[in-house]
Amino acid sequence: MIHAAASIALLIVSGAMVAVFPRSILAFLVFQGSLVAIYVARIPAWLRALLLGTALLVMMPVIGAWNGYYLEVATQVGIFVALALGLNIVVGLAGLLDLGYVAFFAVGAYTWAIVGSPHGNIVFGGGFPLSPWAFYLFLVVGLLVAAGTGILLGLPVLRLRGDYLAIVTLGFGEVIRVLANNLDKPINLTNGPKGITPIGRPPVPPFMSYSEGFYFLVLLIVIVVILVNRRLEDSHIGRAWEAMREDELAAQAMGVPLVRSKLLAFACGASFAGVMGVVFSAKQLFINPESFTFLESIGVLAMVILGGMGSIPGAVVGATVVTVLNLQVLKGFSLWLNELKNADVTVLGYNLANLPTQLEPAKYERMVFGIILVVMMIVRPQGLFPARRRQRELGQ
Amino acid sequence: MTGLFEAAGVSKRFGGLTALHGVDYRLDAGIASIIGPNGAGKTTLFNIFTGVYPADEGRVTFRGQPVLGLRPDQITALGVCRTFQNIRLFANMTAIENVLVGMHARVRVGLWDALARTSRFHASEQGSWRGGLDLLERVGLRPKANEIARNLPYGDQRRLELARALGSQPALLLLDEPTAGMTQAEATSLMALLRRLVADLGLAILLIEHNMRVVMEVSDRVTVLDHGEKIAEGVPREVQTNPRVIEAYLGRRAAAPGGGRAGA
Amino acid sequence: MDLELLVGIFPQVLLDGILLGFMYALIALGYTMVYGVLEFINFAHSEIFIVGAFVGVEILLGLKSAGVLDSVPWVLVLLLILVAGMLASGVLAVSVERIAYRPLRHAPRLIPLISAIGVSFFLQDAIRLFESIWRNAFNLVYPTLDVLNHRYDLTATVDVPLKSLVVIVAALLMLWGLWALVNRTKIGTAIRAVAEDQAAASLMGINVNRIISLTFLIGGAMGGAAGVLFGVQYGLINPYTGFIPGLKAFTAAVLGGIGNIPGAMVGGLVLGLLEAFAASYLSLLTGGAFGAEYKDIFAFSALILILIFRPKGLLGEVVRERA
Amino acid sequence: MVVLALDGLEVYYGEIHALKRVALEVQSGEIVALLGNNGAGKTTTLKTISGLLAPRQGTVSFETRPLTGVPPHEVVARGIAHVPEGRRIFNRLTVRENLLMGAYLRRDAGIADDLERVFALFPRLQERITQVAGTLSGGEQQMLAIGRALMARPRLLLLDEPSMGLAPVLVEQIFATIAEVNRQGTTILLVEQNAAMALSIAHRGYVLETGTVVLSGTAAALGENAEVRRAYLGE
Repeated sequence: MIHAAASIALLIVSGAMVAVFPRSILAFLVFQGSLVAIYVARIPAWLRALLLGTALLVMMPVIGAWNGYYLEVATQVGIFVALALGLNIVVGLAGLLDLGYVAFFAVGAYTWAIVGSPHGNIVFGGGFPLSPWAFYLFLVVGLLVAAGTGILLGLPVLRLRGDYLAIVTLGFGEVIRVLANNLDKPINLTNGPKGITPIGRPPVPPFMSYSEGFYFLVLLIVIVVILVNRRLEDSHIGRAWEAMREDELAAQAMGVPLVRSKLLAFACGASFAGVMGVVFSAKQLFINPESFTFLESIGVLAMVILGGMGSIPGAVVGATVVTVLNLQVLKGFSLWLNELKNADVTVLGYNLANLPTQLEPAKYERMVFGIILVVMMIVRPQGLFPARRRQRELGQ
Repeated sequence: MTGLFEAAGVSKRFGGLTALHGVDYRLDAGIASIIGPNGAGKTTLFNIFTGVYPADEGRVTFRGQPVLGLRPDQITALGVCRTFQNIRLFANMTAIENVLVGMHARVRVGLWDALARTSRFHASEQGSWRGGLDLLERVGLRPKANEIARNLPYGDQRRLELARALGSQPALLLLDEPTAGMTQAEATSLMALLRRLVADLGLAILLIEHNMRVVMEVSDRVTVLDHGEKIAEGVPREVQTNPRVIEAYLGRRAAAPGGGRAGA
Repeated sequence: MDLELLVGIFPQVLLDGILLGFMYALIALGYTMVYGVLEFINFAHSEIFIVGAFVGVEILLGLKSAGVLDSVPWVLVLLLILVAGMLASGVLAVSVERIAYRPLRHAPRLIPLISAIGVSFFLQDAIRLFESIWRNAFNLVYPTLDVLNHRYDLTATVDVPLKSLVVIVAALLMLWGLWALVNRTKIGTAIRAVAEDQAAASLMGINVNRIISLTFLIGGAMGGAAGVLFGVQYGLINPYTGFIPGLKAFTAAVLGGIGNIPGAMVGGLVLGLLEAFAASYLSLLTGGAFGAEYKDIFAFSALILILIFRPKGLLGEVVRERA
Repeated sequence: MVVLALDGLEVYYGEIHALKRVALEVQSGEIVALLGNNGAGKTTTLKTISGLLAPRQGTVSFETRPLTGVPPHEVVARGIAHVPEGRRIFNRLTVRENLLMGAYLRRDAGIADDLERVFALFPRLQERITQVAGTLSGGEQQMLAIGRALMARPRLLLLDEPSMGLAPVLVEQIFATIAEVNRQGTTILLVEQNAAMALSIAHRGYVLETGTVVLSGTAAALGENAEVRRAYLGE
């Protein structure tokens, strides 16, 4: 009862905070935090669904109308949640360490970028960009292309043992990036480092802005992805993955076809990334190889690890925390530091204006990731929300 | 007529080491044992029978169908399942989940059923859970269905591994040192369970075992391997008195009537 | 296609490939030593390697600004930066193991690997932060030692600079020394014993933690030496430079058979040659359609192919696995 | 004289309570057998003595000095050698290298003599001195494991399941050698599944059940105990 009241109060207060201070990053962080708090609070399932539904379906768009940047953040969080959930299948459930996951995201993104922009004319002749409506079809195409890429890569490499697989997938991620960077000749498929723009946006319902449209689209995809994750996890397929993760030889001896099960995990993970790639390219209007570096792969991995490997709520929270950290905390800290510099503030006799621009916190994303990864591994390797064993009993 | 399980001329080398040299084997029904010192090639033979290693030479058939070249999961699907010398449970899964994984080869629903939660899927899951709990009941672990395998006592782990292997509904069960680490009393009760399984389910069982008392009591037939070669085969009494077996393996004392156990 | 040109550049490309190969081999030793003992990919080795390069460049820049760089004999300078680089990288490697890996010794395999990735990222930005404060720049250029750039003519068209010879000789010496240490000494036998079974080794009276620290020290020092030589050879470094050579060197170690010292050399040479030839010939052979940038793709494709056909690498032993 | 004394040992594996108030003593020159089924705590007891496991409570003392919390490599230096379960020889090292690792801490000149002593006990090892240990047969590996431990010139030898996986014919040989090693002056604490064999060479024994000592006495008395006969000797 106390929890229920506290949850409702928390949501109202944090919502009000954002309403009163629409430019305060802190207020928005509190709002985001309250969603996590509601998720873990000991309240009835219907109340949780109601509160989260209200927050995500009603409050968030309203907040977005006040400050578009927050809607942007929420959409980015959604994209990374879907990516983290995809990688969670591969790493968390099936135990295959994929260090090149962002490659599938890139494949999806380029799939739509090429046909959804005038660049398609260079590749295929005339007729491009395709009608914006084709975007919705290409969500499926992106899924299939990414899944196919996953299977193509998986077929030769999934026989390798764990840490070799990690390095090979890392190499594959680099290969995809190198290809994206260099496939402007002999045929100009990717336009090289210059990237592709403008990429077509999908039509949205007339009463919505583009950013609202993307927000709801991403939310919808995230819900589907969570559903798929849960249904796979709680089935013979999920059990086979877990068994493989525990002991490959024993799993195989019990009748689990290793390569096929691994391929399935790989393809599932890849397909989520592919779909989100399509969304990402349409949302950004512009993509180039810089969006698909090793750092991004590790970023998504950090989300899964931080949340707890194999745990769906973990992946959601991990993705939220890391994205918010990158988009808001580090950037916010940089902005704040800049304001101090411009105001000629001195700390311990040191004039901050003398601080080299190279020391902007936003440039030290890797350091923050690095510390998070190491500290998490040592202090809490199971993550913030570790996967709980399902206790289940079936009547005779 | 072809037997249930037949091997002919099976050879295996590891680098320069010959682990198996032209071994023939045949099993039709009941409980058979393979004995021999460590390094004689017993576990290697199991690994070849279950597809873990490829053989260098020879052929192996199950119900007349060639087995060599198949993957372990395919062989399990045919109806041959095994346990391991050093228990290999899925340590962080519950007892019932371990058994459910054992039933994987018998699940007839696919990805789509799982995603769409079709009625076929629900029926299949229910059937699996019921069957899994029955198997746990059979080995006496029903009350521990939801315990994490890693936390079970040693003897329970051995029995859980047996239940997991039974999950694939095998016609032939290969057990690698099932009584290792058990006291004589525990071993005797496990053998009674195996006898019941043969009677109830019509299974054939092939054991690798070091406990001579168990072997001699429970086996219909005993095969002795030494240095990768079969040196004797027959009913327990014949093998026990075979001079070559006494020389290479049993020793005078163990071969004497009511002789002691060998090893663990 | 110009056949004469293709043949003409062959010796030079071969030389470049060998040079690159030895560079990879030296870095690969760090991966191979640690993997051999702990079965663990020390992902941060690429940064441990580049720290050696930074220590080298800092000393050279320091000597230069003190105006003594040209008055000290080049052999001494080279020895100084090599030793300093080895020391720094070795100590760094030992500290990294102590802080970020040792607490995870008994965790599942993925856990320390992820920690290592974290260390790698942390070190990249830590170097950047340090150099940004210290020099207000993190892209540094090795001051040239003129003697090292002296070129010896091998034939009319092929010449070799002294610095390349230094790299090759140093690499061969270190590879031999390490091989002898591991295979011919008591401490080396202890390293191999720990590699095989830590608990059993401790029952022999071997201090396992000390042996593991020693392994990181040696591997790190080799990496530091490689870093210094890398700087001397190629000149330009930044905190992120180490990543790709590190990755390639790991690839080389796996190609040769990880855990195996001659394997690191063979793998390094194979990869170095493959890359050198891909870089020079690919563009020529395809009429410019595919450029030298594709050499990385060759490296990783080679890795995948070799692992498929020889999962233990070229010189890797096939260890009998007990089921 | 008591050389080894355990008192009130409490050992946990994670949450599993493996040893409960275990107390036992080994006198100089004895062979003491530890009997019990798997999971009873026999191996755990040996691992706690040699420092591979740390007790949560209780003490271990060796030759009147406390041994609790001493790491394994220092336990060896104190004069205790442990032949672990499953032999754990170094498969990729040669027989000679294995034996020399046994003498890792020694700096004295007697190493060559001790090699000869091991070869006198196990002539087979001398024949295979340059062979890689992984290629030895099971029996030879057990000989190597015991020989390797003797190279430390221990005053107390801990033996864990020396008969495991060996042919009955070899088990007799190995046990004869163990008795011989004891006659030459090494005190032995022996863990063994094969209770009949163990009691045949031991002076005294302890029976462990689920982490607790439930019985102790001379080998002869234990061999006649009805409970021991039923559970461990299979009668």
